[in-house]
Amino acid sequence: MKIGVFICHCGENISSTVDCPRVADVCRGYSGVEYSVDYKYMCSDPGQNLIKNAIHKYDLDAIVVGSCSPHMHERTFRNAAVSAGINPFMVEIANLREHCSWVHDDIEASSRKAIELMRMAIEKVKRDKPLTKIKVPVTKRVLVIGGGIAGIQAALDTANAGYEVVLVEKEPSIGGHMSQLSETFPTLDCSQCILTPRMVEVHQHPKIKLMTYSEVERVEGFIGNFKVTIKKKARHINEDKCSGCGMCITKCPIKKKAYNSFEEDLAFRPAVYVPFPQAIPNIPVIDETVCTYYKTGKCGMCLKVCDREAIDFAQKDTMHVADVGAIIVATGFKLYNIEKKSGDSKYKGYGEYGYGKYRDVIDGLQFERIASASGPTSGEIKRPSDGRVPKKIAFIQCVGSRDDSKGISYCSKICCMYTAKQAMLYRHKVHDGEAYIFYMDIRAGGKMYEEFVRRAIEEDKVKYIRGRVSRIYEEDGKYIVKGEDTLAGMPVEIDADMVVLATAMIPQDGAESLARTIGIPYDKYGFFNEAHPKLRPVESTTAGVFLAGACQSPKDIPESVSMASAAASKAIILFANDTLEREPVVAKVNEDICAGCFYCMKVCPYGAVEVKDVKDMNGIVYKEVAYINQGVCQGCGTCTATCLSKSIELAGFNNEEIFAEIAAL
Amino acid sequence: MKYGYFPGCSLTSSAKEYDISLRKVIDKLGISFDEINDWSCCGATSAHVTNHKLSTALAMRNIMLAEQQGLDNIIAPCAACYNRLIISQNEIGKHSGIRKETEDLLSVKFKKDIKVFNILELFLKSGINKIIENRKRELSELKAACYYGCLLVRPAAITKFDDAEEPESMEKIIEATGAGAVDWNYKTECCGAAHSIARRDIVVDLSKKILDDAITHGANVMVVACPMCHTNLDMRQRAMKRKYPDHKEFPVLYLTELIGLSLGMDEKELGIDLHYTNFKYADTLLNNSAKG
Amino acid sequence: MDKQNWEPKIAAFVCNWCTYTGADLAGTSRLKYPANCKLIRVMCSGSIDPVFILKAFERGADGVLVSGCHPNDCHYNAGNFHARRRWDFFHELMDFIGIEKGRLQFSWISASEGKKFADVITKVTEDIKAMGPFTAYKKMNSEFTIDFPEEPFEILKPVFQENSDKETV
Amino acid sequence: MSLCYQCGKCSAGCPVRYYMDIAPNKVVRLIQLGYYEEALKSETPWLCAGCLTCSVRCPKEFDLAKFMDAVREIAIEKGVEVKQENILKFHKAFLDQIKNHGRSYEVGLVAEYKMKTLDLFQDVDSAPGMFLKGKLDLLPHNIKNRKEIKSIFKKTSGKK
Repeated sequence: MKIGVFICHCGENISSTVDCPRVADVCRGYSGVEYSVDYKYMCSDPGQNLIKNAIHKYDLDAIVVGSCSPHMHERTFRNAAVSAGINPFMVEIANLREHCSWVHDDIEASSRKAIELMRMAIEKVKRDKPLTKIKVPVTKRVLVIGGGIAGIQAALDTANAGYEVVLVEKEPSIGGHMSQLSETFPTLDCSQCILTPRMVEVHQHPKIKLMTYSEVERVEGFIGNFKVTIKKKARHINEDKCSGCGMCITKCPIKKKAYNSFEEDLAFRPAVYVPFPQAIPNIPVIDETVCTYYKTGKCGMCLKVCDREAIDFAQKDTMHVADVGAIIVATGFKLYNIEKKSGDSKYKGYGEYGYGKYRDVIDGLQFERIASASGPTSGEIKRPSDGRVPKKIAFIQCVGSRDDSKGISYCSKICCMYTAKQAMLYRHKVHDGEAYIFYMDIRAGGKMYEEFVRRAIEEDKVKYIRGRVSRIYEEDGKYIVKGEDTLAGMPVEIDADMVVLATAMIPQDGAESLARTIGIPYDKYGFFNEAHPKLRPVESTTAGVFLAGACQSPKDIPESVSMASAAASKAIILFANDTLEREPVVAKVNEDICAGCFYCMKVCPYGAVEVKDVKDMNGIVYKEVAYINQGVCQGCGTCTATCLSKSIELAGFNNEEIFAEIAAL
Repeated sequence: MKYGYFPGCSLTSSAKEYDISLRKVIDKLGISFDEINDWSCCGATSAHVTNHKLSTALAMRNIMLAEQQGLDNIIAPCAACYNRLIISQNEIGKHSGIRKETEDLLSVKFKKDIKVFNILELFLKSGINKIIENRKRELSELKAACYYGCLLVRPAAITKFDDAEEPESMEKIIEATGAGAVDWNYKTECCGAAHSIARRDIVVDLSKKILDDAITHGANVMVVACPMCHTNLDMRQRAMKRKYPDHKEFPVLYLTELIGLSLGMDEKELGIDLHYTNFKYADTLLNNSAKG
Repeated sequence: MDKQNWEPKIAAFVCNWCTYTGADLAGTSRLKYPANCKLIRVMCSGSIDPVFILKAFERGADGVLVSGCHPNDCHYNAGNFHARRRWDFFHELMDFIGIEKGRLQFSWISASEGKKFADVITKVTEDIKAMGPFTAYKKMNSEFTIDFPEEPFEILKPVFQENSDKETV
Repeated sequence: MSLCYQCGKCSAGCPVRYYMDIAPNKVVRLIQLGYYEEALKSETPWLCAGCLTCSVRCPKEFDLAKFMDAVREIAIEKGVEVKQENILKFHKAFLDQIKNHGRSYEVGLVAEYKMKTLDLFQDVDSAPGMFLKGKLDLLPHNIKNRKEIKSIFKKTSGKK
């Protein structure tokens, strides 16, 4: 092997403390080094030409450049090598600037260290092997999980770019939490009014395949090549036949057995129902758990009244497989509730607020329903317990959020704003009503947000009290809210008619199991982790899986929508190529010596390790070995260190290469 | 099952009836006690508010005695003693420095992990069924407000037996006696406890609030498991009456007295006559002939 | 060997994403630290095999530093957790192997902690200096050891002859 | 100390809050900011009944009740004038009983407390009642090993 050594002075950055000519001289003496030279600016065009010419002239197989950090110019020198006909992975960089000349003063010591660093790189390059980038094909179809505003936005953006979308929603209708809101801050737009057109667009879009009442069961494959299994739960209504006339719903005799979860349990729904009038698709679902037919085999009222014969009691869950190239996860959030939790829950309830036993102590979403014109009270603010109009409401912020003792340390971000909005709506609707807000800090960062909060205080006379509430008692149909005004240093007791708790946003049910299904990491709360908190906020660490909305952390609507569009464009960028190129730094198993212990499978953060059968000449399986899917492997090398038989090697960083570096220390 | 017994100072004096009724009741239920020999005061509030080391040492002295006596567990019927013992135990368990300091003070090494139980745990563990079996008297007229006070269930992380805000264990025991329990607000609110003498005004106000809430929620008797709570809620009703003239006397019983009644014992036997307030249902109850 | 002028040789195994970049930052910040430590870059601290460390001692290192991303900051999600578990275990075995525990040190250094990197290197170098040269393990593998002449540099020979290249794994 | 983010939940739930001069959370704040003297002089720590309501409800799991114990202990050590002196006198009287007898001796306690505070007429309505009901022993119950108790007192005082 013929190696070329190139020492860069980097102007004087390196040469001021490293004797570059001496380093080049010493390297020239090492075995395998065919050519060694130092130059003022190796990264400049003349410098690169120097390298290219040397490669040609001395017929070099590999080069070592002593220069700045590989994070700076590794790519530059690799490109130079490629244009001179050398494999880019036959290039090693010794970091003589950041790790040597800049950090040591003594010329002798840094020159010696530079020589040693060069020696290590030379020994490594001798063992380097040419590698080629990995190419994988791309299926240009995206799976969007979750049909809230983030999922809707992501689906529409991708579909409008001309790619097919499969949109999976676990509820009978898309719309998510946004469809439950009354009005949105800071503009007080009617939430339904701005959302419904988007929902209809999704429904009618030729590129979007909408699967409601469905859940993702299994995800296999890797970026560009996912195979997804989706379970479509039985609606017991034939979707092709149903016209959405709603006759079955009107005639269903079961009226008060099941709570309406869209109305946050403030109302009942029949056994056959659509969650809300604007539901997309407008096809009902029969709830087996309450329907009389499933209990006694009788009734069948819906069957009789349906003139399209769409009722199908025998319908079963079905499985569907979709091939997609990218996945956008937009599963959203749910609200923490204050009820007493079972032993294994991550969170604790609020005994001091009654563990949910007080009927007029409600959460923010319940208030949204009460304030919503389409809600159970038709938009009139009334108490759930007796229907009276509350004359005094206490709003309490940070319930659950920022409360380590309950298990949630983070700020839920949107509560300050929606509480201000709710207090404002209440003051607009009940003119003689008093609104008190107990808060710790007001976090109103956002366009027109701070102004909005000030408006609540200045124009709508909402009274803000800085302090957490310690206890809520019921007394004569009123709720005694015990707080402290920490600004005045005075205890405060409010006898409220209703209390609204701004409870924390937590990940949607099943977020963690979905994350395991897809193979993406999540934090201790169950929020999905982004690949980089600053620079890759919408990508998960698993290639080809993107995140949108509150499933990643608490977010308001504009943020969710921006994130959704960003995730969609990430998918579209991916689809701009027919094949994908990946760095070849991946792990590979030597099947001859693999013992099949599969420890690697346990430690692999990406699920890249599979079981592979090894067959003999007769096609009979005689052992199982680990197989690393090169499309999935990200090249961390954890498996290589874990492997007991030392049969896994990470390309570009294999044991032989590292040992050589060590030996040359 | 045999239990070690740490009565605490109050049960030998101001809360004699608690001791009397407890001994009677457990005797009837076939539980036996082994009193810690030469036990001393747990240090109570006065020690821990002024001298942390002293308070731990005083409490641990009794645990040390129990260990020397070969006991595995201790029943501390007084909520304050229970709290001091369990917190001190937790302290020395958590901080090796305090452990060493206390061990040096008492010239002893703590080896055994002696479990300290409060009175509720005692009945929950080995009483409920026996109470039901031995029930002699109909108590369904009673609507009890179970008052836990502050120290019985706190801190929940250390006591580890009931919820600190909405406890339910005393209600379970009350239901076993056949009496009813009301849901009310001040189950775990503080009565002022240690300020009973030095700041009686505070205690009177706080205790009044507690009694009023019980009355508003339809209770006709209050049940407590702490001698200090009892002193404040029972004895201080006179002072209460002076400060709030419209205050009506409200009976406050020890949990053990109520159990005793259900087991057919009479008022005197249980020491109910030692209270400052009259238990007005006593007559009707006592005349109410035994049920089985 | 002249004890007075003896300078320890230290190998540092660092991950590409956090510590290596942190070391770059120390450089761009012009922080100064002793020149005894040489970095061996791997992709993730999770891929650092204990054998690497043993090899380093065998090949003349007087001390070894292992450093990766902080817990939860791993570029690969969990590699550093595996690393940590492995090191805890390996550290326990050090005495048994016959290497003083202090010769192997761990730290988490993020890409933004240039100062910490410089501090850690300085401290590790001082610690190892105080412990003196490490010779015990080297002797056992004398047939593999190639002594490089310390001075003068001009007569430095190539590291290996090509034919003695093959490592036994 | 730095755990406290001054939400005020402790003060909000404190049963004796209305009797205090400054809110419990403010005592923490004063100490956070280094105003030790102001904190030690406050009545608040002395009025704290040690009911632990604040500690169990604290969202940051800061044990305020224990913190108040510590503030009191430091106040005694530094000889800061205690505004709620009756409360301190009561505690001292109580501890004296234990020191001498090993257990609380209520007659002695009340007598000593009254001597200390010269508040002779409080409780006259209840004490005779207690005596009549046989609840007050006129003679103290002395435990056997009083020596040990005395030595505990001796060793724990003074030092530090």
